[in-house]
Order: sequence, then structure tokens, then C-alpha cells
Amino acid sequence: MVITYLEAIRAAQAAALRDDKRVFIYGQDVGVFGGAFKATKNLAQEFPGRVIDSPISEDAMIGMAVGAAVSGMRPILEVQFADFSTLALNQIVNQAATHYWRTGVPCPITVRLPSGGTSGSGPFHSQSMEALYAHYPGLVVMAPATVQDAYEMLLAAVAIDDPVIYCEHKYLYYHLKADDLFTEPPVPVGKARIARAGRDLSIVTYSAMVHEALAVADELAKEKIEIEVVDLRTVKPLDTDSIVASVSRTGRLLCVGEAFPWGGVTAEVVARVASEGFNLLDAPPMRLNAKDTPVPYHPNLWAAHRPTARSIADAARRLLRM
Amino acid sequence: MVITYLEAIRAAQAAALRDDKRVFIYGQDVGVFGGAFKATKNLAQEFPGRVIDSPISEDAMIGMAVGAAVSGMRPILEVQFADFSTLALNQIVNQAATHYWRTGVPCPITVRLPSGGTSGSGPFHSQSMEALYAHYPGLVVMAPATVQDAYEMLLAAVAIDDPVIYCEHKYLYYHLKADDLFTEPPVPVGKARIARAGRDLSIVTYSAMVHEALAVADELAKEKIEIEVVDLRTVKPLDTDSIVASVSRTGRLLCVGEAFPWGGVTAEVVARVASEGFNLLDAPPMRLNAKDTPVPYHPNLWAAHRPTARSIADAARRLLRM
Amino acid sequence: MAPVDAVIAIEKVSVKAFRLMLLARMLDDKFASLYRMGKIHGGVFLGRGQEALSVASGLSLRPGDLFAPLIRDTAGRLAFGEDLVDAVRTYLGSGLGPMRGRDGNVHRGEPRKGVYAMISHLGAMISVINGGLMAHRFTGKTGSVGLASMGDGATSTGAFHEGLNQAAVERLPLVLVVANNCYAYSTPNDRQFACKTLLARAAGYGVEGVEFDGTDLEESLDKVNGAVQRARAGGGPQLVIANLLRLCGHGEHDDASYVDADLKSSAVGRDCLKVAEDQLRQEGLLTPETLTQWREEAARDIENVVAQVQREPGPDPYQEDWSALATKSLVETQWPS
Amino acid sequence: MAPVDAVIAIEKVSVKAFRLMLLARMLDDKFASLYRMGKIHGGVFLGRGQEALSVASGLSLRPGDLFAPLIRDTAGRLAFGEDLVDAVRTYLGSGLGPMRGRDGNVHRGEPRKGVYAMISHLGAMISVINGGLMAHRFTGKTGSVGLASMGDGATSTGAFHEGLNQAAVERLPLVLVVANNCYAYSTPNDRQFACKTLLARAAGYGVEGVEFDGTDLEESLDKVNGAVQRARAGGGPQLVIANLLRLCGHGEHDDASYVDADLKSSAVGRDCLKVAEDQLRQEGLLTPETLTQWREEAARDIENVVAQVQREPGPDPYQEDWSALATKSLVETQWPS
Ligand SMILES: Cc1ncc(C[n+]2csc(CCOP(=O)(O)OP(=O)(O)O)c2C)c(N)n1
Ligand SMILES: Cc1ncc(C[n+]2csc(CCOP(=O)(O)OP(=O)(O)O)c2C)c(N)n1
Ligand SMILES: [Mg+2]
Ligand SMILES: [Mg+2]
Repeated sequence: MVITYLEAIRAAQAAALRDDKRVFIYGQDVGVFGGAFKATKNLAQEFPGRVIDSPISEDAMIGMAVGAAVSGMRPILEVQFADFSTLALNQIVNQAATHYWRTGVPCPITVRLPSGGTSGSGPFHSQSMEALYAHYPGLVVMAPATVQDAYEMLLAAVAIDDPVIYCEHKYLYYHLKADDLFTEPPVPVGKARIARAGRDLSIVTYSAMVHEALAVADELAKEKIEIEVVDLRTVKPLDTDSIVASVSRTGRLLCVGEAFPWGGVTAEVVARVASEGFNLLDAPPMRLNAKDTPVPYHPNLWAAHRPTARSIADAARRLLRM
Repeated sequence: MVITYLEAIRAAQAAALRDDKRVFIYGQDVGVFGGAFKATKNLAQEFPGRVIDSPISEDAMIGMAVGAAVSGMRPILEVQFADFSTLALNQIVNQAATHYWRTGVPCPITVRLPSGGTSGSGPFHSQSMEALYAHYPGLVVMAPATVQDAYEMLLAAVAIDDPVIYCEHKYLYYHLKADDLFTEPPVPVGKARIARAGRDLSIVTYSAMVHEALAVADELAKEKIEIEVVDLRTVKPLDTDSIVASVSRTGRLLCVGEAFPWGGVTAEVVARVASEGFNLLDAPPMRLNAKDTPVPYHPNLWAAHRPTARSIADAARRLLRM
Repeated sequence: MAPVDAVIAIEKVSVKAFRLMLLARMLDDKFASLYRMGKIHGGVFLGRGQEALSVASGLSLRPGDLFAPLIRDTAGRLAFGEDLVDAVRTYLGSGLGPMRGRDGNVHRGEPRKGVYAMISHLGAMISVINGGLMAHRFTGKTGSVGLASMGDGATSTGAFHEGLNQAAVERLPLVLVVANNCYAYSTPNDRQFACKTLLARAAGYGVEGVEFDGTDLEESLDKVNGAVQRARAGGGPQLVIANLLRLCGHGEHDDASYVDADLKSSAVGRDCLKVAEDQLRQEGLLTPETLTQWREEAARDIENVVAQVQREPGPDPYQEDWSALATKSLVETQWPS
Repeated sequence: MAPVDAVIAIEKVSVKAFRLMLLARMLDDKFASLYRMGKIHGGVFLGRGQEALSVASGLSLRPGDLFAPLIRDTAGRLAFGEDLVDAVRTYLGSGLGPMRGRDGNVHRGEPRKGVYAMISHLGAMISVINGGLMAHRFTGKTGSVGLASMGDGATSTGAFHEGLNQAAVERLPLVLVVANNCYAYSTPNDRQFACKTLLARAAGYGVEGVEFDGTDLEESLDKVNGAVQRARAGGGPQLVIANLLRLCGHGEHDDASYVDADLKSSAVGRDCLKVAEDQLRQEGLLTPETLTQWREEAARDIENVVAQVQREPGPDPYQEDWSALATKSLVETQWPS
């Protein structure tokens, strides 16, 4: 059996619908059509009345999910592209995220955000928005990098009593395949995973960039350089302990993200390691992000805009020389 | 003459309207009423037809400003509270911020965000949103801390060809007074200011927290501890050179912000100093932010939620012992 | 002519409504005076002039229904069963109130009792009510309705549009009650919309609409109740437009000097409490003595509750767990710890 | 009967319109075939079936007006003066195009020529047009209008509501043209709104509205032009609803199998290009020979431009300054440098 990252997302939703009556799915074109990316393919047919097409109303989509969740349901929302969640931001950060803290009543919604760049998608269908959501209190922000995590973390998201922003990477949808849904022992939500062990340098990253980092580790292994790759899995909470532990083994930190360079995950990781693991560092921590422009359309520009195995390898080599 | 921070904001808008025909002001209740905080008091009367009340439509407010700016105007927008700008986020980060990069045509809008906490304002009238805007490419994000900066930076914001998010602190509106608009030599936009020189520890901060930091510096001076206070002024661009230079003098960095703790300005500052000024640090860099909950209503909780002179002084003392 | 029973029922409702309006007015007045004495931490927002409409909203609902009141709904909240003490505790930020001092003034609710806690962002509660109604639909809870309050200004928000349209598409039993008090803060209707009446919006969503004089209690009871009944009976969303005037500032910091004098002296400027009082008197349902008695009772209740709450401790920051997540295992370490 | 001159003018416009529709259709077909050959980097979105309405929008405008076309407006863009080469360069991501490879496919514009560059977020361009019209008002530029295209699905966005309401309050010469093609991606009208016709929305904003058969070129020219004239003359915003069907997928990746067969065979399912061709033939304005000639000319123009653009260099990342700010002194250092 071969299962893709996208199929895992579909399978997790099918399992959630099957096992929990409180679950329903709401989003544009998620019904009989099966969603823009087919992440809900056949689910409307299999679970009649529980997979519902919404109007093009991102604000109302999330608002409705909040009301349903507060009244006992477990909605899964699909925003057609993460980029359109700017229009739902208010309901996410001010309504859903504050609800439990203000009222004591939990608001268990899962917001699926098809995230990240793919060639030719341009400024408005490529964004990685985890930093916005992680900044606000009251949200759990996931960014699965593997097929197994795509599955298990989505089920966890539905089970968690808090609003979860589930950032699924569009590039991985079809590109990432596994032989099985379960190949590794499950890791609890909130814990990072050592995707590859090494002792010369830690690359801390998440989502699609985990695979770029693994490619770099492969390449540098030929030069006898051992890269440890830490897959964050959730960017909030951020598993500082595992990150610092990795840096304590390697003494060198390169933090890589596909998002815009100001702030965000890489800043938070580097700042925490600098504060909490200062004496473990044998060299200055380093960051690698996308460039500080919108995500470009043309593949030439796109490839230069975001980190790639090549630019990560360059950065790693530079850091190893420090 | 005594002039408040709020009066400086009003005066800058009056000057902009007077000196530049392209300027107009748009926002809820900004007209004859003079705005919720009276930042546009009398301006509608003085400049008929150029200070315009908008419907309660934050998205359309910014969209309209973009269209006007692209067609040659220099609009100033007042969002009634920064917190409501979540509803305008899409137009700000996707329309205004991408416009020049995509089309080559600049989009000079100034968005005034009454920001930050005041006692009793609660979760939805207290937010500091600079991190959201700074994360996106294409915006300049200002956070003036002094009366003079409130004035000069607002004029600069209007003059700059790019969209500017101007975060004005509501607590400073009435509390902060100066004898004159011009007491110090002007500092260019994008440059930080050494608000107080010292050689034992650098507190890097911005907006209202500058004054808390200065109070701490006063207090610790009694113990012969010299704190250097760096006022960032703009959080994007971030004046890394001045920050690193300060750390090179003191060897210790405490970065303070009133915003939520995950990501944001303090993460970016600490990450940059860790990367670029690693060897200058005599101790781990430290951060102090608000707590990771919404901003509380009751003064007891509010005072414990955000950094105060007291908690900053504690942190500084801890850092000095490291 | 209506059968005798029905007349009595209506009379009783209007009497009950009037007492609640009186209580709400006096509670609001108390908040205003506490505000002037510097005993309130933030702003104070009153429902003065809007009590008839608000009470009609609260009384039209029954347990199991959903209610998203807004800032001028003291009367409606009380009518739907809010305890006086919850209102006072929230305004005073008591740690014992439903919001535990975390949120304040008008931002209170008890979702488990069907009252959603408003966020400030106008229009945002409509879709939340829709969601609650969807939950009822999913769980087979039939016959319930959801009522969302709204101001004229809030009709300009994208959230209003998306929310009402969503309800219409799902044909949910949403009753959207717009208190058109002629102003949004200082902004008059003609800077807010260009339609002659907001009622004209109903057709654009394919929903039923009704418009009436919101200064008139009997009218308000009748019309809001009618809309609630239609929604309950499966008639889909109802847009209710009530015309009236805010007889106070936007908040107590505001002297409302911008309000047009002509409007004040026109029909919308009538004080609904006075109108209701006159109606009840004329119908022989109210004597000066009862009124005095009700006033005294309300005053005493309010004074007692305020006195009690003022003795209550404020929230203790050292007792707070300072986390916004229900899942405690996922709470982030604070930096620095 | 209309005077002879006017008849001739209308005929000429419809002939011009037909040629532009033909060009647009063939250009779209070319994009589709490039897409199938893997020569396009992202998605391809066609205006098939919507050319009559789109061309009417473009032709109703004149220099100095503002236009915010959407994804199905190849015809309207050409009609408003877009150079074929700009369209092709944008789709192929040429560094020489107006978007310089930074943005692509339908996301193109030249704001200085009055064509705003759409962002993807539906509804977001309406208020931008309003702003351009405000700029005209401020600078005393009278007699110009702004036209924004929209789909039926986009009417559910908050931005649609806020934008149209804003235009109504300011009484701006906005013409909002809704191509109701019965679907938003796969979502049919009845999951998008509950009003019988979107025309019912006009009254709720206090604006004029008109609805017609968007598969009919003459009708489209007449009705869109009428709305533009009314706006130009100071009649305020105009809501234009044209009914038609998208005769292609949402994008070229989509086979549109969800489209109702009954709709396809009904009046809205007519191909506007064929309808226009028949009209012109019947009016004696088109012979088979001219049609063949026009087709050949269009094909040649398109082939030439595509061939040229395919030889053009893609954008060079090393030549990019990688900054999104116009104020170069404020550009941030990249990390790591
Ligand atoms: C989205 C949003 N923008 C701005 C505000 C600030 N604000 C609070 S109340 C108010 C006026 C509301 O007017 P209306 O809806 O008519 O209600 P009323 O106060 O008249 O009862 C404004 C602008 C807000 N709360 N939400
Ligand atoms: C705010 C927003 N949400 C979602 C999308 C994704 N999306 C792109 S086109 C489309 C359908 C648009 O339908 P309609 O407005 O009817 O235009 P049509 O494609 O039929 O011409 C959707 C949902 C978007 N672009 N913007
Ligand atoms: Mg009002
Ligand atoms: Mg459509």
C-alpha cells in the first residue's frame, strides 16, 4: 500500500467522521465535489449531511464553527487556501482563541489551512501563515511534515479541546508518500521528533522544509558531516526542550522556515535557544527563511525566494566553518 | 507650552493636510466628532471635505485607501482600535503591501492603529499588533514612544511611498507630555534611538515600554547600575546595527515588549542579536513580553499580564547576575 | 377581538416587560453613577431608550434558545434570565463573576445557558449563533431559535452580510434584531447606508423582514415575538428593524452632543420607558403606588447586589494559571520562566 | 424607430465587440492548450461563455475610467485596451510583462492606465475602485466611472457588502458587474444565496440595479452601457446582474462535471459567441468569409505573440532586488545576509 500525505488527510477526516458523531466538515466545495484538492473526496457521499459546502464567506465559516463547537460539535473547517484565512483571522484569533479563557467553555474547532508554496502559485496561493496564529494566545498550531503525522495530528486536532490551526503543506499533498500510515511510534502532540540523528549541527524546521533538510543531511553525510534534523510538528506549543536537547548534542543551530523572514517560527526558536541554551552553542545560531517579498509566480523566482536543499546546505556549511 | 502625545498626532495630521493636497483622512467618527480619541479634533472643520467618516467597514476602509493612494492620494486611515484591524488585515497585507512589488506603482497609505493596553480595556481594546504587520513583506511598521516621534514619524509615514502601519500607544495619549514638539535632533525613519546611555545592560524596547524601561534605568541607577535604553521607533525595518552596537557596549540584552510572547518583536530582536552579535553577549539574551493569554480586563490581572517597571527591573537584575 | 385569555397573557407580558425595563434602566443608571465615581475600570455602555426592544428580545426567547446580546441589552439579558449579580460582577471585574475579571462590562455571557459572550468586533456574533443553530440541527434539537442583537452601524460590517447570508442559505431559525438608533457612535445613518430603510435588505438575502417603532413596548413585544415564532415554525431567518434613539452617549464618556435636536424631539426620540408606563397606566395595569413600589424594590435589589459585589475580592493574579488553552498539557512555558 | 446614425453606431460596436470576443476566445483556447502542454506554470482560468458580458464591460469604458477585471475577463481587458502581449507575458511569467514574472496568469494590471491588478481574495477590488473614484473626486476629475467585475460566489464575501455599501454612501460612480454563471467553482447558486435573484440586493444598498441575459451580446452591450452611462451621469452605484453559464471548468484542471445538464441545455447555457455570430449574420454584418478572415487574423496574432514571448527570458533571480518596498533606504537586510 502506498498512501500520500493528501490521502492521509482524507483518511483522518473519514475516521473522525466515522468515530465521532460530533464531527462535521464545512468549507467551500468540500461537499460532493470533494474539495479543491480532493481532501474530502467522497466524504459527503459516505457521511450524508455532515460535509457541507459553505458560501464564500471565510469570516462566517469560522464564526459558525465556533458556535457549533461551543454547543458541543467538533467542526473541521477547510479554508480553500491558507492565504484566504486572512479574512477569517478575526474570528480565529478573537472569537475562537479567546473563548475558553474568557468563558471557561472550550472551543474545539480544527481549521485546515492548505499552506506553503508550489511552483506557479504566486503571491496569494502560497503563503505560510503559522506565525500569525501562533502569535495569538489560545491556539494550537500544527504543521505536519510526514504522512503519519498528517493523519495522526489531524485526529489529535479534532480530539483536542482547543482551536487548532492545522497547516498542511500543498507541496507534500502528492509528492510525499509512505508505505503505510503507521511506520513510526506515535509522538504526542506538542513534542518534536528527531527526524534524523546527528552530532555536528541541528537543523530545526517543520512542514515541507523537513524534507529539504533531510536531503541536505543525506548530501552532507557524504562529507562525513552528521546533521540532526528536528521536525517541530507543532509550532505552538513549541517543544523547546527537544530543541535545546538537540543543540546540546550538536552545539550548532540552523533554523529553517518557508515563511517570511521577519518574526515567525525561526525567530522564536532562535530566541529561545539563545535564552535557554546559550552555553550550549558553539557558534552563533543561524536562520534561513523565505525572502522579504511576496511569494513570486515564476519558478525561477520562486526557487530563489524560499529555502531549498541547496541554500540550506550552503548555510549549514557556513555555520560549520564558524 | 505643553503638548501631549495625542496632540502631537493631531498636529501632525493638521500639518499633513495643510502642506499636502493629496492627504485626506478616513475612518469611523473622524469627521466633525473628531475621532474616538479626539486625534482628529477640529480637522474636519479646518479642512472641509478632507476628513471623512466611514461606515463600520474596516476592509473597505483600507481598500478605498489603496485605490486612492494608487491614484495619487496620500490617505491617512484611523482604525478606531488596533484590535479591529484584524478585519482589515487582508487589504493591508495582501492588497496594500504587495502592490508596489507586483505592479511597480507605490501605495502610500498610512494606517493609524491606536494600540496597546490601558486599564480596564480588556481583550478587544488593548492589543499590540505590530508583529502581524511586520511579518508580511511590503510594510513599514512604526511604534513611536515620544511626543516628538509621534509627530515626526507620522509626517514621515505620510511622506513615505510605502504603506505604513503607525502603531500609536493609547496609554501615552494623555500620559505623555513634552514641553515642545522638537526637543531632540530628528532621527531618520528606520533608525533606533538611544533613549538613555548606559554600559551595564541594554534594554531594547519600543512604544510605551520605553518609559517603563527608563523608569527602571532611573531606579537601578541608584544602585550604580547603568542601563542603556534603546527605543526601536520602527519595528520594521528593525535597526539591527544600533541594537548590536548597544549590546557591544553593554554585553547584556533584555528585550521588552507589551505584545503576546510567541514571536513578535522581542523574538526577532533576540534572534538577530544572537545571530549577528553572538560574541558580544556576556550572558544569554533575555526577553520579557506580556503573558500568553488575551489582555485581561481587571487592573489586577492587567498589571500582571504585561511587563511593568517592576518586572523589568527584576528581569534586569536577574540578567545582571548571570 | 382577541379571546380574553390572550389579552391577559399579553398584559401580563407587558407588565413583566415593564418591570424588567425599569430594573434595567435603574441598573444602567447605577453603572453610570459608579462610572462617575471612578469605580468602574473601563467604559460603561447603556441601553437607555432601547429597553423596550431589548426586553422584547429577551422575553421572546425560551430556555434552549440562543441569544447573542450586544452592548445595549441589559434589559434583554435580564429578561432571558441573567442574574443581576452576574452583570454587576462583570462590570466590577469580580473574580466570582462569569468572566472572572478576565473580561468586563458588556462582554459577558454563559454559553452553556445559551447566552454567547460577545466579542467587540461588530457583526461577529451572527455566524456564531448560526453555528449554535447548526449544532441544534445536528443533534436533533428542534424548535429552538437564535437571536442576535445588532446596531445600525454594525450592518455595514462584512460579518453582518456573511452571517445573514449564511443563515439564509442554511435556512436557520436566526432572528437578527437591528436596533436602528440613528447613530453608530457619532455617525448618523446617512453616512452608514444609502437605502431608505434597512428593511430593504431582507429581500436581498431572501429572508423575511419587519420594521417597527422600537420606542413602543407593545409593538416591540408583538413584532419581535412574531419574528421569533416564524423562525421557530421553520420560516427561516428573520430580519427585524426597530427604529428608536439612543438616549445617552455612546458610552458614559460621551455627551452625545452630536445627536440631532430634531430627532430627539421626534417620535423616535420618545423614551420607551415613559411610553410603556403611559400605556400600562391607560390600560389600568399600573398605578403610581405600584410604580413606586417596583422602583423601590429594584433600587434595593441593585444596592444590595452592588454592595455585595463591592465586598468581593478582585481576581488574584497569583491564582491565575495564565494559560488560554483548555488542554493544559499543551500550555507553553512562559518566557522567561 | 431609432435614427439611422444610432443604428449604425450600435452595429459597429457589436461588430467590434464580436471581433474582440473571438480574439479573447481564441487567446483563452491558446492558454488552455499551452496549459495542457505543460507550458504554463500555474493555473489557467478561462472566460468561455462570458465573453459577451466581459466585452461589454470593457467597451463601455473609456480612457480615464477605472477597471477591475476578474479571472474571466480576457475579452473585457482586450476591449479596454490591453495589449495581447501583456496577457501572454503574464501567463508565461515573462520578465518583460507588466508583472515581471512576480505575479501571473489573471493577476495582472496597469494601475496607471486605469486597470487595477486583482488580488485573489474575492470582493477585494470593489473598495479599491471606490478609492480610485474618490481620488478622481478629490482631484476634480469628473465624468469618470469605475467598473468592477465579480462572480456570483464573490457576492457572499464581506468585501462585496462593505464595498458596495461604501460606494452607495459616497454615491460613487461604481458599476458592479456580476457575472452570475450559476456556480462558484463547484458550488451552485442555491448554496451561495437564498434570494430569488441577486438583483434583489440593489434596493438594500439604495442603488440602481439591472438584470439581463448575459449570453446575448446586444443585450449585454445595451445594459452594461446603460449602467455605465447612469453612473457617469451622477446616478450613483449600479448593480448589474448578468445570467450566463461558464462553459469550461473553474480552471483548466477542472472538468466541470458537476454542472447540471439541464442548465447546460437551457437558455443560460447558450454560447454567447455563437449567439453573437448568429445575430450579426442575421443583421447582415457578418459573412462566412469575414469570419474566416477574422479567425485567421486572430490566430496569427496570437501565434506571433506567443512565439515572441516564448523566446523572451524568464525573470532572473539575480537581477531582482528582492525588496517589496518602494523606499529603498528602508529595505531590511536579509537574514542571513
Ligand atoms: C468591527 C468594529 N469596528 C469598530 C468598532 C468600534 N465601535 C464600537 S461600538 C461602535 C458603534 C456601533 O454602532 P451601532 O452598531 O449603531 O450600535 P450602537 O452603539 O448605536 O448601539 C463602533 C464603531 C467595533 N466595535 N467593531
Ligand atoms: C475570499 C476568497 N475565498 C476563496 C477563494 C477561492 N476561489 C477562487 S475562485 C472561487 C470561486 C469563485 O466563484 P465566482 O465568484 O462565482 O466566480 P466564477 O469563478 O464563477 O467566475 C473560489 C472559491 C478566493 N479566491 N477568495
Ligand atoms: Mg446605532
Ligand atoms: Mg460563478
